[in-house]
Amino acid sequence: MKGKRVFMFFAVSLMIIFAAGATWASNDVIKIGNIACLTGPLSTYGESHRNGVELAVEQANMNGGVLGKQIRLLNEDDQGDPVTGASAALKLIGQDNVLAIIGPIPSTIGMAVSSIVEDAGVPTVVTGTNPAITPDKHFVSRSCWTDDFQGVVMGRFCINELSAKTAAVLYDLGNDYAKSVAEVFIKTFEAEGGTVITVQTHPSQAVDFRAQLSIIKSKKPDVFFFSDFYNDANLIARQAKDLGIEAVFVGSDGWDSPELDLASLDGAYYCSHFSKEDPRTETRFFVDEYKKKYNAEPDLLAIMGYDAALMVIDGIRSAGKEDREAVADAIAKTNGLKAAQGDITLDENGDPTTLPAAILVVKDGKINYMKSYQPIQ
Amino acid sequence: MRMVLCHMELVIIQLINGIQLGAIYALMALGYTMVYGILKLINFAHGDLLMISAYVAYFLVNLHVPLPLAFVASMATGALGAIIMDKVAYKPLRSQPRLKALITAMGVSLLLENGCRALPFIGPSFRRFPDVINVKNFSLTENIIITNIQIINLVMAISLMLMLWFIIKKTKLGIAMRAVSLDPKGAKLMGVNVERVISATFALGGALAGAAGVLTAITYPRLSPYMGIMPGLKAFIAAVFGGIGSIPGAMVGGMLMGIIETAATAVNSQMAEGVFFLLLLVVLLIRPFGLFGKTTREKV
Amino acid sequence: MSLLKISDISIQFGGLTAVSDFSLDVDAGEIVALIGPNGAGKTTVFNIITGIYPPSKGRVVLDGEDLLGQKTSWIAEKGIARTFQNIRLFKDLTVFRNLEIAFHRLADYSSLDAVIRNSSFKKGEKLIREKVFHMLELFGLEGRADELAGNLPYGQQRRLEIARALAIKPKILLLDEPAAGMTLGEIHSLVELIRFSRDHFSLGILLIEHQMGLVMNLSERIAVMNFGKIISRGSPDHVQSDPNVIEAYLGKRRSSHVIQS
Amino acid sequence: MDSTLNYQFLAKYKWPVSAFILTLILIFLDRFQVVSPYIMFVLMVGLCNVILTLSLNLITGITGQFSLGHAGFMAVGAYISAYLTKVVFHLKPGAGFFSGTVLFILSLLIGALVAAVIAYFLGLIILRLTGDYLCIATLGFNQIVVVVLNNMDFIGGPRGFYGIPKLSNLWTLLFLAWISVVFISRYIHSSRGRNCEAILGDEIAAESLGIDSLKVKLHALVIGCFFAALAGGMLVHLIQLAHPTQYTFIKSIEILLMVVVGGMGSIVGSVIAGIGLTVLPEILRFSQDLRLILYPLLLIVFISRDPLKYLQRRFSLWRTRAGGE
Repeated sequence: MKGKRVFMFFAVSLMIIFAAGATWASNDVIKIGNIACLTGPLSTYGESHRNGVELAVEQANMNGGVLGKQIRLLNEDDQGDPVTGASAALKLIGQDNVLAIIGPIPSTIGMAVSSIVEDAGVPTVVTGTNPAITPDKHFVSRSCWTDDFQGVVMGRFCINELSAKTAAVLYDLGNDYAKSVAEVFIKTFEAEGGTVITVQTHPSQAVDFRAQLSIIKSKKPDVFFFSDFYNDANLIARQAKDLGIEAVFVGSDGWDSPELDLASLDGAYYCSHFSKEDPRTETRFFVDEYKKKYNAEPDLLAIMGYDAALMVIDGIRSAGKEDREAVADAIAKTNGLKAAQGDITLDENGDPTTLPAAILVVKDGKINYMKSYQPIQ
Repeated sequence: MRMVLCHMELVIIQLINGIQLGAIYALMALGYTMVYGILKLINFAHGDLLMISAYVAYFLVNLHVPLPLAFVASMATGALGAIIMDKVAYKPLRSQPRLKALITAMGVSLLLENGCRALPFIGPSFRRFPDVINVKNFSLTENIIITNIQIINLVMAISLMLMLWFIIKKTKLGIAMRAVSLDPKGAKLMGVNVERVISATFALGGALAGAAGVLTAITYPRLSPYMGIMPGLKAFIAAVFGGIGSIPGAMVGGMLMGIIETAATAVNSQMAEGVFFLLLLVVLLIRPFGLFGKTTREKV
Repeated sequence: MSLLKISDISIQFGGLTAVSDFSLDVDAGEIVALIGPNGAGKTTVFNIITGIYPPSKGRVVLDGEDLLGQKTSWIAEKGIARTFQNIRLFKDLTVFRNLEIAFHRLADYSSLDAVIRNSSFKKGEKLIREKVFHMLELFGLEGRADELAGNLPYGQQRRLEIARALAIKPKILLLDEPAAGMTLGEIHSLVELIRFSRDHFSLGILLIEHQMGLVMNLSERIAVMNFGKIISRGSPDHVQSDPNVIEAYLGKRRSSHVIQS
Repeated sequence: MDSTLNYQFLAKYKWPVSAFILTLILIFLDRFQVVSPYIMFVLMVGLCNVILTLSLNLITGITGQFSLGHAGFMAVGAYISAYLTKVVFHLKPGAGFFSGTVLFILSLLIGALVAAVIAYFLGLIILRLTGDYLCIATLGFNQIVVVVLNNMDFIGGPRGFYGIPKLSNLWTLLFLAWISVVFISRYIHSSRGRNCEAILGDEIAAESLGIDSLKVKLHALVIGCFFAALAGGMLVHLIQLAHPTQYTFIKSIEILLMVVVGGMGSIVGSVIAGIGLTVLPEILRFSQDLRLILYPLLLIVFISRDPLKYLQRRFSLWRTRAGGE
């Protein structure tokens, strides 16, 4: 009978699915999951993030691990897609039975994953800067400051340090990060007495910004703020320069990358989570070790991933047992943790409120540290 | 003292921006339109030829090959890539329903993008195309500035289009191409080697895509495996706009698309993309066969 | 007043006049043939009647109802069925399914009925099935029900196409070269079939055909077209001896009684 | 004699019976946590994909109208139902039958209805186009939806719409998936479905038989989009967020891939491909690059070589178009 065959087909395929998903337990290691966009358009971020996390785990393991056990890191790819990210989180929790999770990076995936881990009760440290991820979530914290903070910092910086009166803003319409930073910047800039004369947007993956830039040029602003990721920022800066825009270029932490086009961005300011010239011992140690291991300059995702791993390891250590609840409590109580970006103390949302923002300036083909902004209380 | 730009100047600036953008769209649109004219196939993977050629130029320039040579090599790569694409993916489907070929084209497109992504020497990261041309600005008035790159773009695009025009109008190959696009069976009966003409068409379209790839890389020096998608999609729309299958249509359509996109962005950058696609719908409904396309009736 | 009344229709394709001032009447129970050299505009007339091309002027009236400017499907529903020069069966579907589709109007149930499978759905489907079987029997296709239409031999494909057209219960049937490519034996049974259809369904039939034997044998009236115009009309005998017709077929110089079969 | 009766009973009700057994197995697995929540999650996404595949199959596989805008309709259903459950009804998971499930399904239906209305008016305009032109027009529609979503700040804009209650559970998903399968397959196996086949086969011939092709295409589009929106709504209440980037034409191509692999016009194929192509990437998690290449390769191979032809011929039910109830 044909129906029977089809039914058998179903039954067999279901069995295969379950067999593929069989779980096995192993008790001699502590498993930590790491979700990052290892493929897809943001994969460079994902790779830096993974490198940072792996560095921290490796260091911890060399020093004897935690609770007498070695840490095993399980990397999962979210492809920059929230659904894939969600299923990655569920796999790590349900299948691999991890003790804690690090990542993901983009806030869209952060939002998807954070509600899953909150339901499942798995401590998670994200490395996304969207403010909306952590509130009301006991198990979710983060290892970096938020977009709200850097928007305020850059807004004030333009008014106070650059004595700007007028600003033009350009951001990626399809990029929530760029949009939320730009909005906070606009709000701060106007609150501090400046005028934003024009706000332009561009679609994701655009390469030609001349139409928007020509308008901005015609308005002659003092500063030109564009909160795009470095790859867009490179193109924007280049075209803005070609068009002869005279304003000072200002940007956000999305610029922070070894790939930044320093020639086009000469004289531009942006903020980041750390400076490679920072004299703090922890920062120096991280930068040196990273260079040694990967033979590359660390970027902000590397340091955020590194610090997230430090937070998790520290949490497990102070919890003293392999219990998700206890680890989450311990991470939430993180206070004065000596991390690479600075001393991390978490607030009631699970956001580090003690990390400073470093303002960097591009000058003569080099990125120079200018000053740090301490958190505004 | 700060000079405020007058409106006229802004319009001229935006027009220049639009034409520059349109030149690349036009080069790409020609490839779509030529293949469509002959095979009635929308080659979705055409945009990825741009990407591959741009990478070829990138590697050659990094090996200190002079740019003109790299340009030619990229065009050759585009042509070769197009021929291989046709032979491997589309040829087995010639006698099958067109829908199948269209879906295959989408598959080829994804395969090329993801394949390049997976190749260790290309990889997922963005690459910066080296500055091989020193940017020079020419001021027409105080505010209207044209760069030498814009001029190169326009000159290259127009001369390539003229060359194509010559090939199609004056050479034997061109006559054969027009014959096949009018009536493939008839052309075959008249002794035209249809498969060769198809290959030549793919090659010509691919070469133009290769040229567009290098021009894109020079103008927007950012390479990624996915860089072909958006220009591909927009050029494709430009081809439809001009009347898919019509060569002058593709040229005019490409230019118009560039200008329209720039204008829409200048008026309201938030909704520009929506306007762009809305316009596409409107054009399709008012003139389903585009500006220069011929209405064809199905023989009943 | 005749059943189908075509008066003064004209159509141009890009400046070329394909049909001009064409008029023809077809009555119930009558077989009218439309003949003429290739490219005379015969099929175009069919396409105008069935609403595929809009004529630039003229009127087409069926049973007092104006057909002009209406959709093909509406015209078909009003009672004009047709076959096509290059057979247009649903080739990838079975013979049975081809006819089932043609009887779609008997399915007077709603989509919701179809989904909940209520009695009105079952009744409709049963009726259709019965009608299809009946039709298959009438046309001698009952053994072929489950075969794909595209796999049938040529003659049977023509047969099926006529059966399919008749399934919509037309008042007028337009046959476009039904005998093309048929063997003599097949043509013979086709003639039977067309007569039978006319009598059984009391149809008016308008027929385009090049097979003069068939045309002379079947039709009561003949209209001859050349260059989009009717050049002669009347009984088979009249048309056969009309010098205009001979000229149209053979050119000016030669003339002899060639139009015989 | 008794055994013959049983056999006949089984033969007649093989689909309801096998579905019932399958449902029981799934619910048993879920209830007693035999498999991890991860596998359950993947299966539930698979169920949504089954509906998406089926609904596109009605439009593309059965009626032959090539749509690249399916993800756009999915987005309409997703955003509207999510807005209703989150902002209007303030639903919380586990809030009881009426305040939970009924209102949830109501929200889904409203979203789907809006999508159907949009499909109706869009179809009125664009279904006059054929083939490639229709494909472009639907693609354009899809991108317009994405642009509009990006510009609507009250539903998150480019940030995405967060905090959607997790209301999709195995029960509701199975229930709705089952209804969709029954609805679409029964629709196909009626005169309506045959009319669709006629349009696919030869539009002019169909018209000449009195089938109003625009109406038939419109019906197929409206029903297909209704279910696409339903699936979008269910998916969004499973992953708890909606984001414009999830609904670009790339997603439409993904659904099309499932239709092609399952077999154009095949219901059983849609079910198998919908679940299979959701599970496959999860199995291939260990190799990310391989998966990205494998997917388009599958598409190309399936479209040109049709490797499942053998299977489809053996399991005559697979190619339901020619099959029958």
